This record gives sequence, structure tokens and C-alpha cells, in this order.
Amino acid sequence: MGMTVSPDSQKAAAEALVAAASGIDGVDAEVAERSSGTNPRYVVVANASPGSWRTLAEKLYSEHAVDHCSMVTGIHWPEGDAERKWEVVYHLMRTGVRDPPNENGIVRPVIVNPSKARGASMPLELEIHVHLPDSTTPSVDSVQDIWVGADWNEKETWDLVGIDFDGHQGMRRVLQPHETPKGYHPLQKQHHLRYHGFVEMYDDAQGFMRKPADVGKIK
Amino acid sequence: MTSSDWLDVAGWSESFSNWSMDNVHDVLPSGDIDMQVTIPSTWAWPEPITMGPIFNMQSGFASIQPALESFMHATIMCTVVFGMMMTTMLAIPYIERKFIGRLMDRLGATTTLRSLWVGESGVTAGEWWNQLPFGMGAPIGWVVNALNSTWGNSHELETVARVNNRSYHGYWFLLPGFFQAFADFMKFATKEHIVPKNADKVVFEVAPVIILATTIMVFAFVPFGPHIYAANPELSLLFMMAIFGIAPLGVFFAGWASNNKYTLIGGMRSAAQLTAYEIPLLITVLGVAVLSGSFNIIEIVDFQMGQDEGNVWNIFLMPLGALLFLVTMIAEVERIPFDMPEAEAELVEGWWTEYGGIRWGLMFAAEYMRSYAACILFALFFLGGWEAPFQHTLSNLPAVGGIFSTVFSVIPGLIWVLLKAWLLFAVFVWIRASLHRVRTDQILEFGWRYLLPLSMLNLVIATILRLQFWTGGPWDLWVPAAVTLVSGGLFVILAIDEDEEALEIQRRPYSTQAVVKASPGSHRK
Amino acid sequence: MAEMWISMGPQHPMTHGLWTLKVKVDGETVVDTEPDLGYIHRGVEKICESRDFTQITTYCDRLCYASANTWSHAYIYAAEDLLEVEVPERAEYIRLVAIELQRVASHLMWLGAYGPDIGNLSVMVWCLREREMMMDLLQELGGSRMHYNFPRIGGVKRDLPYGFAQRARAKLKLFLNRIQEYEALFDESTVFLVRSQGVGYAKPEEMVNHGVTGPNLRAGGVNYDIRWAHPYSVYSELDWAPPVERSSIKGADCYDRYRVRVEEMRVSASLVLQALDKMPGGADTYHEPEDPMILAKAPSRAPEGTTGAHHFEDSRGESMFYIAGGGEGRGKQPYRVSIRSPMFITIPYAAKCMIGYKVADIPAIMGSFDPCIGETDR
Amino acid sequence: MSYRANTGHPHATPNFRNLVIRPMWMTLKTALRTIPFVGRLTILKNDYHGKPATMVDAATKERVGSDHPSVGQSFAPDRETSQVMPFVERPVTVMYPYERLEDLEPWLFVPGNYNGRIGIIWETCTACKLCIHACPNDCLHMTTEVRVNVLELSEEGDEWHGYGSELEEGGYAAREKEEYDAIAAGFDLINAHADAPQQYDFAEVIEISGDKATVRWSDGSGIETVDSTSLKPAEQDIVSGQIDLGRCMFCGLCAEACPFESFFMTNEYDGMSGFSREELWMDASRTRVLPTVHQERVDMELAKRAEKEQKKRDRKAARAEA
Repeated sequence: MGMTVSPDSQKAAAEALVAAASGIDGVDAEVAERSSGTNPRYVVVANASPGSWRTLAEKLYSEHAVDHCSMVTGIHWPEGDAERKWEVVYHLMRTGVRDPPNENGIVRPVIVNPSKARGASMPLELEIHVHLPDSTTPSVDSVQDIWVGADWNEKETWDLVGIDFDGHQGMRRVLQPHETPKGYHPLQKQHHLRYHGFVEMYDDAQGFMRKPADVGKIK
Repeated sequence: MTSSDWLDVAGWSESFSNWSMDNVHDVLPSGDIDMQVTIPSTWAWPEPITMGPIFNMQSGFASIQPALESFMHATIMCTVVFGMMMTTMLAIPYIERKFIGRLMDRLGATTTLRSLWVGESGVTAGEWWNQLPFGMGAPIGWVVNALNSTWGNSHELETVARVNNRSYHGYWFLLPGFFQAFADFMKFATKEHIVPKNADKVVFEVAPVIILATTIMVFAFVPFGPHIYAANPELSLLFMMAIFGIAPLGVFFAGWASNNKYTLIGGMRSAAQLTAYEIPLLITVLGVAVLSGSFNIIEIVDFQMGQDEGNVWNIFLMPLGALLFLVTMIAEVERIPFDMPEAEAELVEGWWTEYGGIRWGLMFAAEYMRSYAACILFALFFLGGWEAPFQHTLSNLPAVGGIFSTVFSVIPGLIWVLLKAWLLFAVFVWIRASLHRVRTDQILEFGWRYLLPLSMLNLVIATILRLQFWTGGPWDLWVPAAVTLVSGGLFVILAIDEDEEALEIQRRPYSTQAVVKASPGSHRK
Repeated sequence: MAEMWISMGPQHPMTHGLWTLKVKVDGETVVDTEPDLGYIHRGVEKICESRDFTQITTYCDRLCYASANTWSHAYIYAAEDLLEVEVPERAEYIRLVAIELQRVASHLMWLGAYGPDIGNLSVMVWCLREREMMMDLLQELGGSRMHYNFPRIGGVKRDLPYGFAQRARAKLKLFLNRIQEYEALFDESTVFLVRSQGVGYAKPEEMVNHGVTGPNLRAGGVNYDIRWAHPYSVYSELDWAPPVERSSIKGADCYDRYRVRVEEMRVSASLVLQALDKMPGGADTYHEPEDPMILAKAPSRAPEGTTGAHHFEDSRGESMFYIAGGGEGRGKQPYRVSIRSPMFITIPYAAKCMIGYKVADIPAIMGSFDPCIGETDR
Repeated sequence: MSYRANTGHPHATPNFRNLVIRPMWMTLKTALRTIPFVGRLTILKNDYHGKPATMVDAATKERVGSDHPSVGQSFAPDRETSQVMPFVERPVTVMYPYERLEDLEPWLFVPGNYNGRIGIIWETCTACKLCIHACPNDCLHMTTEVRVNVLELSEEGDEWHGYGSELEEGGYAAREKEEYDAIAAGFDLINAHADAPQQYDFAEVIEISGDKATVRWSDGSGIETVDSTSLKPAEQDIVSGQIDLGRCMFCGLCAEACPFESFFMTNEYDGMSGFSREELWMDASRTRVLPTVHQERVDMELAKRAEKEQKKRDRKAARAEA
């Protein structure tokens, strides 16, 4: 049968994680109950202060086997209150993936039955919000060395939203052309999509009317 | 007595050039022509000086007549062989396109079950024969339904083939698409010739010339029939193999000269692969020469035909040699699975990338010519050249033998050579449709580690057969039978049945090369 | 041979899309690689910030154009988490049918492309012939062949058409027979095995740390699957298990990734067959498009401060949407839509895996990771 | 072809044994199957071609009975050529503009739910602009105009009197201009350089109390309370509609958003091309769908409107008696 993760054991595992995480000052965590189709799922939602984020990350990775960084999101809240102008949301996961053991040269695949998982081995989802005060160069500690998967997500977040990550090696623009001007981060709210709601019927938006630059020059 | 048939092109051209030269000789003025000039002696020079020849046009011509005749004969034969090769080569792309279309099931998606909807709206494919005027098509309909019910699947809701008559492209015997290769070539000839900016200009131009020249020269020594050959030196096999081996040089030049990283890699791969496979090829061909006792290809075929006592084809005496020849020839002509120099996935077109227009067209034609030469050689070496299958046994049958022998005498040997060559090319295409591309180092490893020893073994078998078991005339019957049965049995044991205990362990070997484990940043260390 | 940088891309047969892989080559061996993405970055996240919730589905179809349904459903689950909508049972089953058919079509597209990557051209035509059948079925649901715009917040656009179940069963059974023909060309061909076994090793723990998930991870012998470990929709009601491949000791290589995807095609086909049998209300009944059996009422506004996030098992890995509500139009439009693309994180890892192998292995390794550049550049 | 699940394919060891032959045998079988009569040999059948396809579960089978078209189907063998003339090869390519796939192979028809070109029944469109708001790429553009319905102009004795609508709050109203008849009489439309004189002043009705109605004049002359007898009800009508097919992605959201059954996605896939982006702007004539194409749904819609009108009329009559 497809696996039904028992909700209460997931809730218990989440609460254990929340208790451990709230131990760090500057971090307050709680268990949020989310629905996904037919099964309830319990997600650990935490608010970490920029200072405490690095220690929380190391703690989660080392002690709570949170081994997978799913996504790093940067959000720009220009009208938010003073110390919540920028926000970085980390989605982490405890997958419980271990290298399969090797019995005399033949690998035995690891078949995990999530409905029997309990406590520390229960796969969990974490959502960690880090709010940053207003500044022209918001920055958060990088977790590139803990979860290498976050490497390109951090590059993309800096590239599109402009939140820098201290200690990130090889920060460069990944999604935008390399010659994009410094400081241009399109997902910041002051940049608006020109077209939507912009009643501009036809002033040659695609430039089909304009002549090519080298007209008249001898090729 | 060497084999011969009525299509004696060499003889006709010989006699024609003799006849024409004799006519020229007779037309010339027979008398002596005195062109002597004598200058009388004067004070400066005591005796009179006579200059200028007295010559006879006819005797002068007679002295050079044999050279002229052989030159004329050679030109006629070269043009005939080249023309025959080029026209019959049109069949090669045709076979490739039609056969691979069916192997890859590319001829339209009639396998999906969308045809499930047939019958729901009462629509069936039109019976084309009903379109014929005055109901003339009705009998065809009866035949169709009769045959269909015997051989075809059941009537109701038959899954439909696309039968509506739209064959204005011509019926199969009109060979629609046969001249497509010719049209393509004309298109290549009109395309623009672009030389990369800082390419090595001279080498860039020389490379296609080398490849094309050597490929066409190979056909000089390939006999299409007992009397159809451009040149028939004593060691024609040796000449032909030597020239066949020069093309890799041109390929490497092309790869280097195009000043493009991809072509450089392609050129190097091609050079490595062709040299690696040259040696097993030569040893296999040596095996054939040893078995048939001569280096002249026509004599090899005659040996297989057995001077009208009938003899066994080499394939039954040397099946291992035939298989080796096939594999090495595929590597020589760079077809899948030995396609690395021109691997689409990473090198796009390999060493051809920077060529365009007529040069690319010629090199593409050269590649097909080399495949065609490989197929003809296989037919000549192993499938008894221009001998019809079972020609001797069939024509000596008690009752029916007469008919067969007349039929065989009517069909020229050329037809059999072409049929066998085209069949061989179909096997090339079949291999192309089913196998993947082997990596370059694996090609080289396979060449040096497996093919070379096997070709040595094949040479040993050939010599033993020739020395011990050959009694001057045709092989006595049990020798080829024994060899074929043994190798057939070995093939089944080695290649067909399961190796149960190997499957049990399911232990998968690691790749042959030592690999530095990729870990993040490992290359930066 | 001096080491030289070759740039493979942006138009290159190996890249299955528009990106450049700069490779430093010493002779034939790859010494260093550097991927360069972003050629078709359309800024979907920025566009979504000024579109209503139903309009965003059409953009999510176009994220990964080879498996449009899985991406639009990933967004819909996150949007339903944001707007707290209860989806009727029959709609979940119909969604499962659409997602799994799309997964089969996506894997067939990958298998068809993987053949020519290693040299065999007939597999491409065979796989696309089967993909036609899957696309016929999806066209009956969504209305067009590639981008379906099929899910709605709270359910699906339309119910299964008449006779859909019959045609689906027939085509899937034929497809399950056809897989054996592909396996004859792949598994039983020494040339393919020699080219793919022992090439592009990757250990599961390292992969998870690098963010690689999905079939690429399961090839390492670990049965981690979002549908299995974090079950959503009705996957827990059906009888299936994620296919896991027994890799070699050094980790998962190209052959394992190929094996896992072929097994996954079989699992997805059986999932669709089971879902059609277990469909509440029967697969042969038909409900009008706005019927409460297939579409629940859903609010069109998300107030300030509400967020929605959902992990989803895409055919290439774990895709995820994070939506912060409360954008313009008094919440009718999201404030921020963040998209996790599995291939955006797997391609750099695959580029690292290539180091030490030959130039000819680059298409083999990169092809086995099944890159789809539409979702990578968003 | 038994294999142990999840442990790799039974023949997965890369040795010469039996592994080079199998793929070649499989492709050869695919090719041989396409030859007309040879293709029917059972060894080529891969144990499923031509076998009956069990497609329906038991319940549907007895419900459907044995004469349903899907019963006799069998898995289609690979490409099969014609019956009796074995090598009459019908060319596979369909010469598109001159031959159409759906004509040559009627079973490969373009399904009805295909999202092709949009089709609009302009007669039943009420210019509500819901489709414009529904479009993600803003492809739909519409110009509208406030007009007085011709039914309002009917006097007492006319045949069509009494069918006009009522003044509603939030709707539009129109008041006849006094000097209109004089100006209109002397106005020569063809040679005049000014545009035609307007017959009505239009206004939005803010609220109606008794026989007084406060309206805001749309020519900007402010809010005024006028007695409602002098006002005629007016409505917003469509003048022209265009769609920019250069931007349209055929998602179908507009067709779903239209509440009046006048917006459909036809299954036409051709005729939407042009040499410039201006040509891709399709106006009403190129997006028209005749009402007869969707006759039953148009009748349903008109019946709904008539019934709504009847209900309004009964309510007014009831209010009149009370």
C-alpha cells in the first residue's frame, strides 16, 4: 500500500525538533498543521534572527539530521515595518537518506517505510524565516558549506533579489546575463512589470518598426 | 581456366581499341615521307649537311601502337568501371533510407491505438479499387478480401493501414526516391564553399582531395565481374589494401586544418581508430589470401568458384574471418557503432564540421563509396564474387541442371556481385539501427585486445586449412562442413544462450579506466 | 595535448535545451567543468507577482515544457495550501491520472533523447511513438498537446471525457508491452552497457547534500520519494512503491539512472490503471465542468501575511512552490512566488560528476540526469 | 521476459554473450513486421501484437455489451502496409496545405475540446469585459460605447412597445438633447468636417427615489437630480473587439470566464498566421463563430435572459398592484 505517514508521530517528531530549536536564543519555532490533498502534514515553522541563523543551521544539520536544503527564497518588503524590510525563507528537509550498505561487493538498497518511522528518523519539512532590517545591502550568513545544495539557490537569490550571503564563495550572477549592471535585482518591488495594466497599444513594443543599427553601413 | 561469362567488357574494349588503332594505322599514308634537307658545302663547312628525317607514318605509328592501344583500353575500362560504380552506388543511400525507415519504424505512427476510433463513426479507409472506372476494380477487391481473410487478420474493425490510393509517387518498382542521392549531390555542388578564418588553408583544401582520390583509386583494383576491372595487377589485393589505408591521413588533415576544437578531437579520434583497425583488417585479408592461395582478387574468386568443378565459398571455411572483416570494415568506414569521430552528441559533425558545399558533398560521397567498396570486397572475398549461389551443384543436377546452367550463363557475374554487395550494405544499416556508439578508448581497447588476437587466430586457421587439408583441387566436402559446424556451435554457445550463474551474482564490473572520484571542489585541489 | 576550454552550448545536441557547459579538456579527459545557465530566464516569478491565482497556472505549464502537468499541479497544491481549499476526492484521482500520464510522457521524452545521446537513433522514434499515445490522452483532458492548463484551485478544469478510461487502459497496456522492446535495445546491448555502467558515479548522501532528488537520487539505492515520504494527494491509497535501483559500490551511475526511470514508467502506468479502477464515482461517469464532485469553491484572495508552500515529486526531482499572499488587488495577486527547480540544482552537480571522465561521456552523464532547461531558468 | 524488480535487468552484465544479438533481432523484427504478409508470422509478434486488447473492466463490459466498437479491438501491429498489392507503398508524408491529415485519415480527427483559435458569438456578447480580465497575457482588447436600446424608442401603440428595460441604479441613463432635431435636420453627414451631432446626453444613475433619479453626467457636468421620466435607460454595447494572437497562448481561461456562452475555443489550428505582428491582430470578422454552430447553448442563454426579463416584469407588475 502507499505509505500513510502517521500524523501524530509526525507531530511528535516536529514538536521534539521545535523544542530543540527554540533552545537557541533569537529563534522561536512552532509546529504548523498544513493540509496536502487528503493527508495532514506538520511543518516546523521557525523565525530566526540574522545572528542566530548560522548556529541554528549548524545545530539542525549536525544534531537533527536535517540533510537537505530544498529552497532559499528572498523577499523584499518595502512597506513592512522597520526591522522586517527583507526576508529570507529557508525550506529544509530531513530526508533520512543514508548510503546503502555494501555486502561483499553487492549493494543492498535501503527501503524505508515512512509509516513506521518514529522520532528522529521521521521525514520532516522545515520553514525558517530570517527577517532583516532595512539596508541597501541586506546580508545573511551563507550555509553553502553545510548544504552544498543551497549554493546555487543563494547565487540566484542574490542575483534576483539582492540579498547577499556572507561567506559565500564564487558569488556571481547565474540567471541574468553577466553584464547586468551592479545593483540591478529585478525581484525588488521598486521594479514594476511594464506591460501588465500598462495601456500601451502599439508603439512598436517589439521594435519591429525600428531600423537595424547597421543600416547603410557597408557590410 | 579462369571463370568468364558473356559480359566480356575487357575483351570488347581490348578488341575495340585494337580494331580502332589498326584502322588508324591503315588510314595513315604508307609511303615514306622524305623530309630531308641538304645544305651544300661552302667555304665555312666543307661537306654538305643533310638534316631532317625520312620517316614512314605507318611504321612510326606501328611502333607506338601497342602503348596507344593499352592506354585507350585502360581509359575505356576506367570510365566504364567508374560509371558503373557511381550508378550502382545510388542504390546504397536508397537501401539505407528505406530499410532504416522500417527498422526504426519511422514510417508513420500506425501503431498507436488511435485507430481504436475506427468504426465508432463508421469511417473505414476507402477501398481504392472501387475508384477504378466501370467497376473494373471489383475483382481486385475480391482478391484482397480473399487473401486478407486467409493471411490477413479478421475483418471486423480491422486496424487500418493507410490504404487510400495516393501512390502518385510511383509504385515500388518505379523506386520512388531512388535518385534522391543524386539530387542531394547536385544540391551540395551548388552550396557555398566557406573556409574558416584562420584555418590552415592549404591543408584544408588538400584533405578532401586525399580522401576522395584514395577512395576512388580503391575501385581501380576491385573487379566487378570476371572481365570488368580497371586494372588487374598480379598483387591487386595488396595495392587495394594499401590505398584503402591512406584515407585516415586525409581525415586527420581535415580535422587539424579546420581550426575548430571539435574537429581536432574528431580528427584525432578518427586517426587513432583507423590505425587501430587497419592491422586486424590486413591480417584478416591476409588470411583470405592465404586460404585462396593468391594475392589477385580475380584469382581468389576463381579459387572459390573452383574452375568449373565447383568449390566452397570462403565464408564457410573462414566464418571467423568473415565476422572480423565485417567488424573491422564498419570501423574503417566509421559507421555506428564505431561512429566516434563523427559523434553527433558531442562533436556535432566531427572532422566534417567546417566543410561545406561540394567538398562536404564529395567527402560524404567518399564515405558511402568506402562502405560500398567494403561491401563489394566482402562479397568478393567471402561470398564467391560473381558465382551464383550453389551454381555448380544446381547446374549439375540430373534433370533440371540444363535449365539452371543456361540461366546462370545468361545472367552476367556483375549482377551477383551487386546483389551480394547490396545485401551486405543492408546488414551495415541493420547494425546502424540497433547498436549504440562505443567510446573511443573502448573502441581502441576492443581493437587491440580482441580483434588483433582473433585475426591472428584466423590467420593460423587459414594456414592450417591451406597446408594440411587442401589437396590441390576443390575442398573435399567435410572440411567446410566441419569448420562451419564448429564455428556455428561456438557462436551459439558464446553468443546466444544464457549464462545463468553470471546473472545470479548480478555483480556489475566497473569501467575499465581508473577514475578520480568527482567530489565538490576535488578539481580545484 | 595542452588543456583547452571547449564551450559546449548554448546550441548543442548534448544540452537538451539552451545552456552552455564550459569543459576544460586535457586530451580526451575532462578536467574541469563550469555550467552557464540563464539563457531562457523569462522571469516567471516576477510575472506571477502581477497575475491572479488562476492565471499563474498557465505560466507554470510553461516552466518545464516536457512535463507541463506536473508543474502546474505543483503550483496548484501550493496555492491550495495558501488559500486553504479542500479538494474533492474524485478531483484528486483525476489529478493523479493526469500527473502520472505526464510523468510517463516526460520519461519517454527523456529515453528518446538519451538514445541518440549515446548513438542509437531508432529508440528516439520508438519512444516518441509511445509518447504520442500519452499525449493523445492528455489532449483529451487538457485540450492541447503540450500545455494543458488542466488543474484549477480546488479541483480540475473538466472531468474525464467519455471512453477515456477504455482508451487509457488499452494504451497503457500496449505501452507496458512496448517497454520490453526498449529494454532489448538498451539493457541487452553490450555497447550501451559498456557506455553507461561505471560512468558518472554519485553517492546518495552526497546527492542529498547537493540537493539532487528524484530518480537521480533513487538510482543510488535509496527509496526517498516525496510521494512516499511526504505523501500528498491520494498516493497513499494506491498500491505502489518507488522504484529503487541497486547501484554499484561507488554510487549511482548512468545505467542506474536509466534503470530507475524505466521502472518508474512502469510504476506510473500501473498507478494510472489503479486510479482509473478506484476512481470515486466510477471512471465512466461524467460530471459537468463546474460540478462540486470535481471542483470545490475557492476564495480568490489571500490576505496579507498568509503563506503557502508544498513539496511535489516532479519527474526530474523535488519541485516546490512557496507563495506569500497579499499582493496587489487586495490580495487577488500573490506578493511573491518562489519556485524550486530540481534541475537548477542538479545540473551544477552533474557538471561536477563529469570530472575525470572522457569527452564522449559528457552527453552520457548529462543526458542521464535528464536536464530540462525551461524549469532551470524559470 | 521475467526479471526481478529493482535488481536491474536480468541481462545487464556487459559481456559478448547474448547481448549484441538481442537488439539486432528486435530491430529486425520491427522491420519484418512491416512487410505485408511476412509480418503476420507469430515469431515476429512479440507476444502482444494483434492480440485482443482487454480495455474494459467487467462492470463496463456487461454494461456496454458485445456490439460496442471497443470490444473487437486488438493491439495494432506495427506499421502494416496495404493488403493485396504487397509493395504498393502509400507515401507517408501528408502534403499539408493541399492535403489534410484529418481528411486522409478520418480516425485522426482534431478533437472537439482542442484549444485552437478562439471563436466569439458577437451577437450574444454583452461587453461585460470578464474575458479581458481573465486573460493572463492581456491579448483581448475591446472598445465599447453607451447606447440607447432601440426598444426604448417605441411609443404606446407600437408592436414592440413595453419590451425595453428599466432605469436601474448603477446602470446608464440617457436624456434627449432639446435642439437635436434642429441640428440633425440641417447636418450634412457626408461633407461636414465635424462629427455627427449627438442625440443623447448619457449619465450613470447613482440612485433612484420615487420618480426622482440622481445621475452623474458622463460629459463631466457633475451630479444632478432629474425626474426619471425624462431619462431613458441606456446600456454599454460593444463596438469592436480584437485579440492579439501574437501574445495569446491558447490557455482557454477567457472561454471559461465568459458567463454568456458566447466565447468558445474552436478546434481550428490553421489560418492564424501573418507576416507581421499587426496581421496577428484578429478582429471580429476573423474570430467569429456563427450562433448556429453552438445553437443549443445559444438558445439556452437567450432563454435564460428572456426568463430573467419575465421575472423582472412580474416583479414590476406585482409592485405596481401593491
